[in-house]
Amino acid sequence: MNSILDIEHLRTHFKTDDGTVRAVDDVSFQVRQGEIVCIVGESGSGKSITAMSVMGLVEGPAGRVVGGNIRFDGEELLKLSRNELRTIRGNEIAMIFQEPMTSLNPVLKIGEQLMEPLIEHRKLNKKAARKRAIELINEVGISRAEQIADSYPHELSGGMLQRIMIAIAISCGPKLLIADEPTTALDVTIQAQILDMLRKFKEESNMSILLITHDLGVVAEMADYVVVMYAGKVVEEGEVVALFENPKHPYTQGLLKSKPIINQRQEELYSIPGQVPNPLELVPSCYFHERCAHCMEICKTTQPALKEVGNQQKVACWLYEEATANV
Amino acid sequence: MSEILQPLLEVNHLKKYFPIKSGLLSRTVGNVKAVDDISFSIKPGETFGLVGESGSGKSTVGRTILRLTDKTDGEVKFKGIDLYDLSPQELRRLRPKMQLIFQDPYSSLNPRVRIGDAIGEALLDHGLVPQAEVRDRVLEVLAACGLSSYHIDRFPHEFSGGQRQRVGIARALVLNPDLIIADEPVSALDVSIQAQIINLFRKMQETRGLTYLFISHDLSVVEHLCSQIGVMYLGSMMERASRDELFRDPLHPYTKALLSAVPVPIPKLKRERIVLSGELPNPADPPSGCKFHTRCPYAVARCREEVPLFRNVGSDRSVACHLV
Amino acid sequence: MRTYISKRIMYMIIILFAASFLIFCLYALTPGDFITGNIKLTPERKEELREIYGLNKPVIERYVTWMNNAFHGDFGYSLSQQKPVLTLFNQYIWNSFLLAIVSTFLTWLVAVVVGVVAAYKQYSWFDTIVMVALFAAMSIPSFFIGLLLIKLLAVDLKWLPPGGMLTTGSNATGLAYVKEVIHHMILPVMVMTLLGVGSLTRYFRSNMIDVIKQDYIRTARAKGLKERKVLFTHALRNALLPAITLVGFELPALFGGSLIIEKIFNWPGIGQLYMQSFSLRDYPLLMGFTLFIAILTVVGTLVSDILYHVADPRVRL
Amino acid sequence: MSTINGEATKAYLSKKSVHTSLWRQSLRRLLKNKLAVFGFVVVAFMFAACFIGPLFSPYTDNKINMAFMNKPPSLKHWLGTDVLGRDVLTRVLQAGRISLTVGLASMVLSVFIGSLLGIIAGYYRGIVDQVIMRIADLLLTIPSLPLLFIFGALLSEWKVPTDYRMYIVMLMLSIVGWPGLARMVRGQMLSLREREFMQAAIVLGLRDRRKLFNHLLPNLVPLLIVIATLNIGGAILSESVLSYFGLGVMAPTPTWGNMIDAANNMIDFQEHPWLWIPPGFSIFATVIAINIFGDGLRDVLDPKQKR
Repeated sequence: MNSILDIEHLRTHFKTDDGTVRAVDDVSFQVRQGEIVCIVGESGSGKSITAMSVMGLVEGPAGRVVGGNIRFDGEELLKLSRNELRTIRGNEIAMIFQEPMTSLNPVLKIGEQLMEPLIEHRKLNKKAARKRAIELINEVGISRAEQIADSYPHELSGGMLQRIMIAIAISCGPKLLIADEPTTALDVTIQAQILDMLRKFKEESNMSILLITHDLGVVAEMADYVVVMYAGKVVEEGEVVALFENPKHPYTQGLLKSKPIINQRQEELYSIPGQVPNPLELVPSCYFHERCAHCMEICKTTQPALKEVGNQQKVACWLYEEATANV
Repeated sequence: MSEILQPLLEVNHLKKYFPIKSGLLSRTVGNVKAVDDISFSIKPGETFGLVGESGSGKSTVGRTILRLTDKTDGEVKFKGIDLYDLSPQELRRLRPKMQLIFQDPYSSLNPRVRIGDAIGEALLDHGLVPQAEVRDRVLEVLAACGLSSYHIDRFPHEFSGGQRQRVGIARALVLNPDLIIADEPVSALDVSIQAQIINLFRKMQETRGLTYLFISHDLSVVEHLCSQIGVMYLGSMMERASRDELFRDPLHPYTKALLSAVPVPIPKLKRERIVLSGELPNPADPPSGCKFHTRCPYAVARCREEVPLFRNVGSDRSVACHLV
Repeated sequence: MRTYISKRIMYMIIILFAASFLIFCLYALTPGDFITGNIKLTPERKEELREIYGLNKPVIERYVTWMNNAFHGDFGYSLSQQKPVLTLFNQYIWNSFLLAIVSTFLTWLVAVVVGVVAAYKQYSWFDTIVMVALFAAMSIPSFFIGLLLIKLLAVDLKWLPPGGMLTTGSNATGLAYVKEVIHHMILPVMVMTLLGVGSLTRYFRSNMIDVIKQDYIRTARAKGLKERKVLFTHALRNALLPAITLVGFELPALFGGSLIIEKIFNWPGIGQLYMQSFSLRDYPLLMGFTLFIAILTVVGTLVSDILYHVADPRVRL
Repeated sequence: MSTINGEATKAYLSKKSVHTSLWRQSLRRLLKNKLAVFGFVVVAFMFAACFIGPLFSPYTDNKINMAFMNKPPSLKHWLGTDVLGRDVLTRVLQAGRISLTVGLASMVLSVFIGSLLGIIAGYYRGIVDQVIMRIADLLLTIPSLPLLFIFGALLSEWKVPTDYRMYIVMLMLSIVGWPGLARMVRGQMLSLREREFMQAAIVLGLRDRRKLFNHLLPNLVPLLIVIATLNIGGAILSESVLSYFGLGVMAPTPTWGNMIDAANNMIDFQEHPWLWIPPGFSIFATVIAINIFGDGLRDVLDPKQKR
């Protein structure tokens, strides 16, 4: 499988009144064709900013991609002009967001919003675009498509709106779909529907999905490959089964252990102590060291690099550096 | 012994309708039945979990119990006292015994009040401890909730989400309540922080013998904490059972679907999944008969016409389904 | 929706009744009347005239009479001009209306364009300069800027006429007439626009800034739409929505402000008429004008509410 | 478990700067806004100049000096002299005292009435609320200029001594100003009541007095500060209009507004612009500075409120 998205040493910074936040700090990973890659992380881990950097939608002037490469289908996105990037956005790379309720324009009809990318990228005329829009509404499993096309977003439920968002996203047949917490705002029963649908579209069109989530359950259900982020850095990545069965990084281990699982009750949950470090006060170190049970002296002073530890699994942790050095 | 069996909280046929008003004289033309005839009781030391999706009315149940909104009908008994019979003054005096923990740790703390004052002010207002001792009591409860003594003079915006939730818990605990209603207390928190707070809830129950009404949409959290569980859908209770029974053998189709829809962090685990079709019906215009019939994979004609009774099945479990 | 409107209209009528009574009483309180000021009359003749015009009756009785007549479409008779109030209104109001409409149009045009661009370029030099200019426009006393412009542009530079609607003694007709009026209009319209543009532009700018941050703008960009389309189809529509409510407040404010502007520029409008009548204590006219603005205010509020509901698909009644 | 937690937390927080209240935070952010600071400096300068400046002027006695009538600005008289030979600069500063005092005092009064009634309406709701808000609606319906004209005419009729007129003008302006304020404060009170921390206060069983004074009012104060600041500018403008039309404070008490009255005289208007332009610019400079400062205040204290 060839890679469709190749991110190398991506760095995205935000300037605030109190200093610069390195929201995405030297992040590299790949998304291969037809694959679902999940980025997992807590709030502030930089997972959404990574996605926005790919889309070229980092909010300036405070935020800016300051370095690295983003290659999409062989093309370097960071070198494209704004207009060239725009023709890729919504066309070859599409995106859906966390809050379906606020992600659609409240004063435009559903149909109009669905037609826009078709007119913009597929150069359809209004009539053809509307016809296609109605087909798309049907494809995402909503009946009464004609009627829905003429309604406004507030008249639909969150689950329906997320389906519409998916319809907009797949309308131009993208090679890559970025889904940023697409089910976080939805109920579990609706979440199951949406995840099923994403999987279905992926199978049908062989597109790749970059799924961003904090929910390990969703990761286990969807992902082929997992990237774990913490404080702007990738701390671990690997094939989903390997990573869940044999997590290497203490953070990944803690995350997996601290999640209560249905029908697997424990007396006390494992919990990672402390909290995410203040992004303005990061010094060269493993950013997890304050919360880590295996913290060593080197962790407090030097940043570990992401290294392969076999079976396509990579981890950024001094524990394994030493292990490999000793072998 | 008989005292132990006496429930701490009894909710009988509780109803809360939000009127839909219209017309020149604001006549009520319909109702959103947010809570529609709910009954359950909680024994001292027990944790009762109320589960449901958005719009199920679970939060309204909590608020109606605490008289944060008025009930439409039914009764709420706390230690045998009907809360709706109390005068505002009597209710105020009883309040320290029933506390609420909010979902959003950001908006439930006044941004202009120091943490120490936020925790201690109710002690003062109820005259629970002499003024001189308030600070000591606050320090004590801060320590118990995993916060430090120097936090006492800080303002809420100086804390992270998890810490604020600890403050919210400390604010409730300092009053030595008997009952704590926790309304989605961990859903706004990150996974690694969630576990910390869940453990704190557990620890507090063990050391202080608290009784919880734990409202949540997250079945895995509820399973972890609660001994009794009620499942709500569109304002009605669909099933109530002990934790072990409910998770081992869910009876109501909705409970089954809910359980099977929760993603489990074990990749390639093949489970039998019931994916519900359709959306939540409009609560202002709920389906006839069984409210769940529009999405139920097993629905029969009878479900459309007849409202199923919430009836006992087995020793201590009830379910509202014609097919059980 | 219909019941909502009828409810609002009922409340509106009650408020108007109360307002008209209050205004009537206030004018009744105002010292002197039209007859007092006329030194040519003997005291006996004054009493006689008061008797004729009913000025010596108790306030309540006079109010009831006035209201009764008003219901029949008779808003009284101007004592100084010896014409019915409505006739006078009809004669003067269109001149005021002309100023109001033109300056409203200009205000909105400038506000939308400048507001959108400033919001899009938030924190840029352009934005900062615009902001300071807007503050300046909001901080000038209307009569002072009027006087200053007359002094500069009319008296010193002689580019524009200092006041009036037509050159004294002019009997231009047709296109020449129109040209002359436009020439005279420039200064008052300039001042009225300047006065209104500050707050409206700031309002647009902050609306736009809010809207640009919304999720659906991000969606529109993620769809790969052209920036112009994102701004004008997606953002501007949402930013205009809350501003629609302002339309209703604009007219009463402009007519209220016409008192000052028309006086300074000697514009033969209804505000000027009011100012003359005030010194003459011509109560029927004063009452008529004040009530006119009160009605405009109340109706304006209602209209803006309705407009808001019509324009925003989210708000339903 | 909790000890590890506590330690980690401590390590995290001890690095942060000393805890600050929202007030101090706001002040810090305000000081970063250069435009707002500039506005404040100008306002402070205007106040200082008007209240202290005349003490350094050799012409404070307002002696009529026929030898120096209507002289244009010169080194001796920076802004020239008026028809009675009085120094215009000194007059402008003395007028500023009155205008600023009227602006400040009528702001205090209308903010006091408006916020008191708004708080009462928003806190007690029900009948009290209905009555107050209906009165406010009524007053908002009546256009303010005619109302002020009537009051002005009454003042002249009752032969109010000029010294006292100033106080009555303040009162008039606050009568016209309070309904809008009351409405805004009430709205804010109602939305504060719905905030979750107020629900928490109910559950905790706090006393009404504590809810009002410790929870609601501290959150209302930022809005009041912003309103009050911006209101001074509005009041100065209103006073100037009234005085210009001879219905506010009248000569011989000078205010910026009635000094511009000189422009009503065709000769002064055309030939002696130094008589009426300086007071006009004083109003402009003061009001714009207040507006800029007030806007900066709003940015830091009440970011959600706009317009």
